[in-house]
Amino acid sequence: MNLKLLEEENVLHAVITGEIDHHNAVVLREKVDRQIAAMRPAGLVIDLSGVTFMDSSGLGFVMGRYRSMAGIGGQVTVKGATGRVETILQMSGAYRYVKLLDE
Amino acid sequence: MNLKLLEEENVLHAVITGEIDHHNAVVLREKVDRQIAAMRPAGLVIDLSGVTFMDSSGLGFVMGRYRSMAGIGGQVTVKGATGRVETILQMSGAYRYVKLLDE
Amino acid sequence: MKTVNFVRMTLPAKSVNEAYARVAAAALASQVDPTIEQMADIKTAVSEAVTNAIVHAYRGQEGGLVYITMRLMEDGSFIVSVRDRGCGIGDVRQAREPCFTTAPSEERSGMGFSIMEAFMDKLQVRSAPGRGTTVTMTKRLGR
Amino acid sequence: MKTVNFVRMTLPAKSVNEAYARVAAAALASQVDPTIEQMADIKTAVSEAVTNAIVHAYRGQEGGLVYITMRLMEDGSFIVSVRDRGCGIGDVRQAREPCFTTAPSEERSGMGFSIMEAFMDKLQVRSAPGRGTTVTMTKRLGR
Ligand SMILES: Nc1ncnc2c1ncn2[C@@H]1O[C@H](COP(=O)(O)OP(=O)(O)O)[C@@H](O)[C@H]1O
Ligand SMILES: Nc1ncnc2c1ncn2[C@@H]1O[C@H](COP(=O)(O)OP(=O)(O)O)[C@@H](O)[C@H]1O
Repeated sequence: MNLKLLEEENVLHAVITGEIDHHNAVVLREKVDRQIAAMRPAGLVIDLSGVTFMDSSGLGFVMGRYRSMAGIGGQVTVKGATGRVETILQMSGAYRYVKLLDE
Repeated sequence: MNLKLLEEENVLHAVITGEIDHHNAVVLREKVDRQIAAMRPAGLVIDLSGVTFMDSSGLGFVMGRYRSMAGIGGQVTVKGATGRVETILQMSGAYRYVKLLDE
Repeated sequence: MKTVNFVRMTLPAKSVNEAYARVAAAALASQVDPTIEQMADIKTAVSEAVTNAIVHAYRGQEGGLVYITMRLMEDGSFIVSVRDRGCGIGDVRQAREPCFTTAPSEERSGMGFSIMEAFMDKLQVRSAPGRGTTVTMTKRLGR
Repeated sequence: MKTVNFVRMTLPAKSVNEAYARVAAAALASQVDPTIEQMADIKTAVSEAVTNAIVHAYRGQEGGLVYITMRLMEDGSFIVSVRDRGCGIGDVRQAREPCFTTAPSEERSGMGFSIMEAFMDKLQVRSAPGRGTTVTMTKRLGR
């Protein structure tokens, strides 16, 4: 798993590649929340296009960031989810809380 | 593991790709010996350039074909061995029996 | 039903072994030439079950062990069971409900069992409080 | 020396599991970021030991089991032991000599133990005729 954090205007982009499981999600959570606290962005975009594996821990990570951002009045957008990653987001109803960016 | 058998003039080329272990060597032996019996070539060239893994079962396969070919008065040449595959051939003394083709 | 091949393994309840268990399951399933989708389903379901043993059964305690048995059956199905000797589940029916979790603070979504159920053909959960849990899943492989 | 992580597994003595054992060993070793060469050494040595259990210990008989224990140690070394309950080895010293084999007709080269010794840092062979054999190998990992 690899995480790249990019700031663009007042939006934080978290570009994740590789596998997201509980082991990695703990690391992701810590790093992204630290950046949210420091930057207080208006929006967070989670880019999952390079994710090769994700289980419900990834879902927990996405919903957890929804809560982090809600705490500072910001929004979360997910983009690039395909295959099983997309299936998991759909079946959980996560899209009632986070926005899906279609490209 | 994949085996391609090519005839070129009176020489049989066995082009092996993937992994050679005991499980695969049994299959290789059977296929190559059948072709040797049918074609009775003057030479057998074993191309190992696409081999990603080989243990001593591969060595047994090479030496076994040396014996098959010796039985009909033919020679064996090995080409394309690199890394651990080459180390194994060198340390066994196989090159006292089979020729090494340098390219 | 005849077992064609199997692997039985024991590994510590450490989060780094979630990936290990996925690789181990995929490597056995690959012996019967499954589709990419079937492989993804198995990896996801095994990851959920092993994560539950680590997160819930032993609650991150050192020393817990996870026992995995995987079998390839004659009819091409893959059966995996993940067992722990952890705290167990009092109400299995409730635990299996979508979005039910006892660990929201650890960002668990409560979707683990739902995903196992959706991605595999069969899911069985046996548990005894204080004794541990065994999750057994079946997936039919082949094209 | 403290064990950082380990996997214990049991699998049938079938030749298709030679590749399985290599993947299983490589997956554990990869947790400490070894070099490509160290990975190749471990895969080769494990393949030799598991093949011996299948070919020699059980002589291709159905029902034999191979027991593999792999450990990652605190100092970065990888210890793997491959055990069988097969025929055992009467003269271990002779068996370890280069080119010694009892199965030339099966195209064994007699180089298995020599390769394990050359590719790993330590090789120990314990065997009792009629009871089985345990091969234990150590490899120091890291750059
Ligand atoms: N192996 C286990 N041992 C103890 N409790 C478990 C185990 N697996 C699941 N549970 C319980 O069932 C609940 C639901 O599990 P699951 O659907 O996988 O969601 P999550 O892991 O996100 O909580 C867990 O929150 C936990 O209380
Ligand atoms: N696990 C085992 N059980 C019984 N005999 C064994 C075992 N491993 C090795 N041997 C004996 O030791 C000999 C040498 O083994 P090895 O150096 O690996 O070469 P090879 O496998 O090519 O014969 C074998 O031919 C066999 O007689």
